[in-house]
Amino acid sequence: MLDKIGIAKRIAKEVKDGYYVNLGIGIPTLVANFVRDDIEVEFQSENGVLGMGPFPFEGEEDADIINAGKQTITTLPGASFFDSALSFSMIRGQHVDLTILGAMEVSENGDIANWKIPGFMVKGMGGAMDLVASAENIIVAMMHTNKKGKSKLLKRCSLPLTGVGCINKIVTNLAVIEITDGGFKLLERAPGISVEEIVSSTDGRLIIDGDIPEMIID
Amino acid sequence: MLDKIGIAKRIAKEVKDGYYVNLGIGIPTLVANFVRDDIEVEFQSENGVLGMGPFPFEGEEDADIINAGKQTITTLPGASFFDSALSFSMIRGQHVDLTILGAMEVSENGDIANWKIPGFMVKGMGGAMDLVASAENIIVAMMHTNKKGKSKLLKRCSLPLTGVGCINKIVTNLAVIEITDGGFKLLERAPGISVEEIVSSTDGRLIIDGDIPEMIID
Amino acid sequence: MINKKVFNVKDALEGVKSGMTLMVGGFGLSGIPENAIEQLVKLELTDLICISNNAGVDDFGLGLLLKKHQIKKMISSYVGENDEFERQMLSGELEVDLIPQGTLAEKCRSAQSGIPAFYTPAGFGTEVAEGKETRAFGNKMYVLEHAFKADFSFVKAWKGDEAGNLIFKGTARNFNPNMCGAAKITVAEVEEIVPLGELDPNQIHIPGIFIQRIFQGSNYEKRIEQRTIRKN
Amino acid sequence: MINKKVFNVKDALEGVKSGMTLMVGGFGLSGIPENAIEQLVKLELTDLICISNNAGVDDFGLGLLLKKHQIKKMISSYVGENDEFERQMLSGELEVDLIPQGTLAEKCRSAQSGIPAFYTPAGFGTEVAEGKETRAFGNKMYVLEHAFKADFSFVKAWKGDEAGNLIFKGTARNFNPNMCGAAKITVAEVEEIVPLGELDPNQIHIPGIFIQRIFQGSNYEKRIEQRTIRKN
Repeated sequence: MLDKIGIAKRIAKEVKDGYYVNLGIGIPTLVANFVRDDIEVEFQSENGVLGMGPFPFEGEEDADIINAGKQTITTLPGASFFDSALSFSMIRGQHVDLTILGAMEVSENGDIANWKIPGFMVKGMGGAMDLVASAENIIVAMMHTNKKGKSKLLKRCSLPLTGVGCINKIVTNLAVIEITDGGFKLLERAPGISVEEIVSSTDGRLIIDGDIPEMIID
Repeated sequence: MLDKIGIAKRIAKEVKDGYYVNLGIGIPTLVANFVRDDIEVEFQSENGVLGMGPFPFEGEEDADIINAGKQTITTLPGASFFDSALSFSMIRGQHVDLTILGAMEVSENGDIANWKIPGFMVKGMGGAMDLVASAENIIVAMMHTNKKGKSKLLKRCSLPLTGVGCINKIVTNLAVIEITDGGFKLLERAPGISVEEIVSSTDGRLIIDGDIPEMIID
Repeated sequence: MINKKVFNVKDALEGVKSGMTLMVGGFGLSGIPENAIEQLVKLELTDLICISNNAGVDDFGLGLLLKKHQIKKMISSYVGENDEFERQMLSGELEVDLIPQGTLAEKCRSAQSGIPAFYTPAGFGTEVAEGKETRAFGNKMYVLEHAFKADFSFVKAWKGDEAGNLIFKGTARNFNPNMCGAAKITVAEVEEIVPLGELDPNQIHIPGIFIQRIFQGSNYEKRIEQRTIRKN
Repeated sequence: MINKKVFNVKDALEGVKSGMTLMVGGFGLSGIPENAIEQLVKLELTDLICISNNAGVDDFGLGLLLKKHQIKKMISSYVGENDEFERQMLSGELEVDLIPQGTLAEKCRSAQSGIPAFYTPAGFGTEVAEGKETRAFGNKMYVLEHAFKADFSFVKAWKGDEAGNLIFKGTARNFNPNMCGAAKITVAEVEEIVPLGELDPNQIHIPGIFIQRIFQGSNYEKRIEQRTIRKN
């Protein structure tokens, strides 16, 4: 079974040379740490920066240079700042190659719910609805089941949706899954996890085609 | 009767302190020369400059600094350059206070035709349709009659329209006219021009209310 | 040059009244118009409708107005980080209209640009699109969204001049440029008003035509919400 | 940093084919992609559809393509200043679609921004609105306009870096930034490619994400269309 770091490491392998990538808050943010350093990738943050670098050293924090998680950041050579409208021109205009974000539920047809639990305080969708409605390549990073042990991979989402039919791939602590016309297609098992365990943790239709390899994570 | 310079001088009196002004090609361009120098005005050109100054001195022309008439220009302190989308944000968003442009015909309900004569080469509308559809304060600068002596102030325009119900005021070689709900309202006569001469040169409904003063031009 | 300079925040906020709709720049606490917000608190205006991506924290930013119950309705994309906000929202004292961040930015930009409405894919098939027109272009579905209408925009820039020209710094830019000219009156506060002609005309982010009033702010706290650092 | 640099105009135009729809930056002859246009002539491509505010003059700019009958259709706001253009248009050899300048700019910007359609007041009640949807918002009428779809955008900037970041100079900026990312592939030519990191991140007009290829152009003529001067 993977921990959050493991999920981030596995997703990092999906990041290809030349990609502009938008990372959501949580596990997705960790992905940046594990991208191969022999490829060129630029990270976009929807509050208005392209070419984000690592966190600043102490004393070098600048209140005017933050990411969408409101964290202080640095920029790399070739970075740029821009306004919110242009930032979402990048996102809606499909100039961002890969979007990685967390989810509370994903359905077998690629719907995602990640912004609202009725009856609880709703913080808002931020840029998530723009991202999922626009991006052509979206990977969800999440635990396979919720804290009560219930599957987060469902036939239909029960929570209010963030976007419809938009998710391409899911990486959980148990598996790598692709969304296909027929439903969730199991691509890889987490180290030490059996197909049966994945089946029993998945509520939506799971397609198991031939031998399912174990993930390779460095 | 006014010449083109006279029309420009009269229109210059309509330019008020604090106005952002867009000037069309032809007579409107001349208006800039006659604006009182004790008021502050900024000229916008739709190709992407605010704060235009006079033409450059010989040897100081810059191919990268032109106005919408493709003429080399200079800029004044406080000027700015911007892209075409933002330029028309200024225009469509009604941030420009006064638009002055030429016309081939104006109708008594404020329609304007100034871009196309069927059967002749059509050069295009440039920014004129955006300007007239958006501006709240538009003054037309033109001769009262065309080269054949026919009135350009009509009940209905005969040429393809540039915009509908948008013109506020017309300054011609003969008169200053306001567009009202009832039609053309005669405000001023050009020096030496009688009301009768204006009546005989105007085809649309002309409202003559009381004594019509002669224009005062410095 | 048309002079937009006013000499203090009091003059800058002349005419702001209870019940008005206000745009307020900033993302989180970055690039917020600190001086204008402080003055809104002082003026004790109430029933405000605020269009702002976030709602500040309990003791800073728009949280200062929330604490005094001055805001009737927030129009935002993300409103976490604020206990008093949560309390007022759950008790029904505060109306909240949550809209996608890109749609929020584009509704500002449309108001600035004289575009009454546009189509966006964001929110299609979700409760955000409920009651809104939807439509296919090509084989994708979109939602019709309308430009905002607001009385005042309060924005914060880094530098500006008397003509109202603005430049922003880093990600403190965010929604600020898109809110300029998007309300009837735009008030810009800047860290420094520089002499006319000092800003390169080629490098101005927002030309002065979008700004009605500009003033040099003071005592900027520029609080950092999530101070994250790496080890040496 | 994702490197967008190509080393010559030939590589920059790889994949451009006859019959394609091309966006071409510039206003009049100012800010036109001179090198790309010259290469399009050399490639002898035909049946091109060109989206460009103007059509050049007889012996410069897009006029060079017109002379060789390479353009099937022009989508522009103003096409005077070109005798060959006039001849081809009147003879029916050349299709011309005239649209208001602000609408042209916004159709580019919409393509760049993933906005499939928007409403504008420009052209309402005129033949430009014929066959288009119109609609009232408030008490004003608007026309529905769609984003452009294009295969290549050719833009000209002043300076750029290998990451594709661009800055423009003066009014040579015009349509160029709005066309970046508005086609499947955007090719930027610049007067100077500067070392990475030399451009201030705060002062970049167009971030490299909108650009697929950048090259340093050569032999810029930058012809002045109307040389107007004042007397000393």
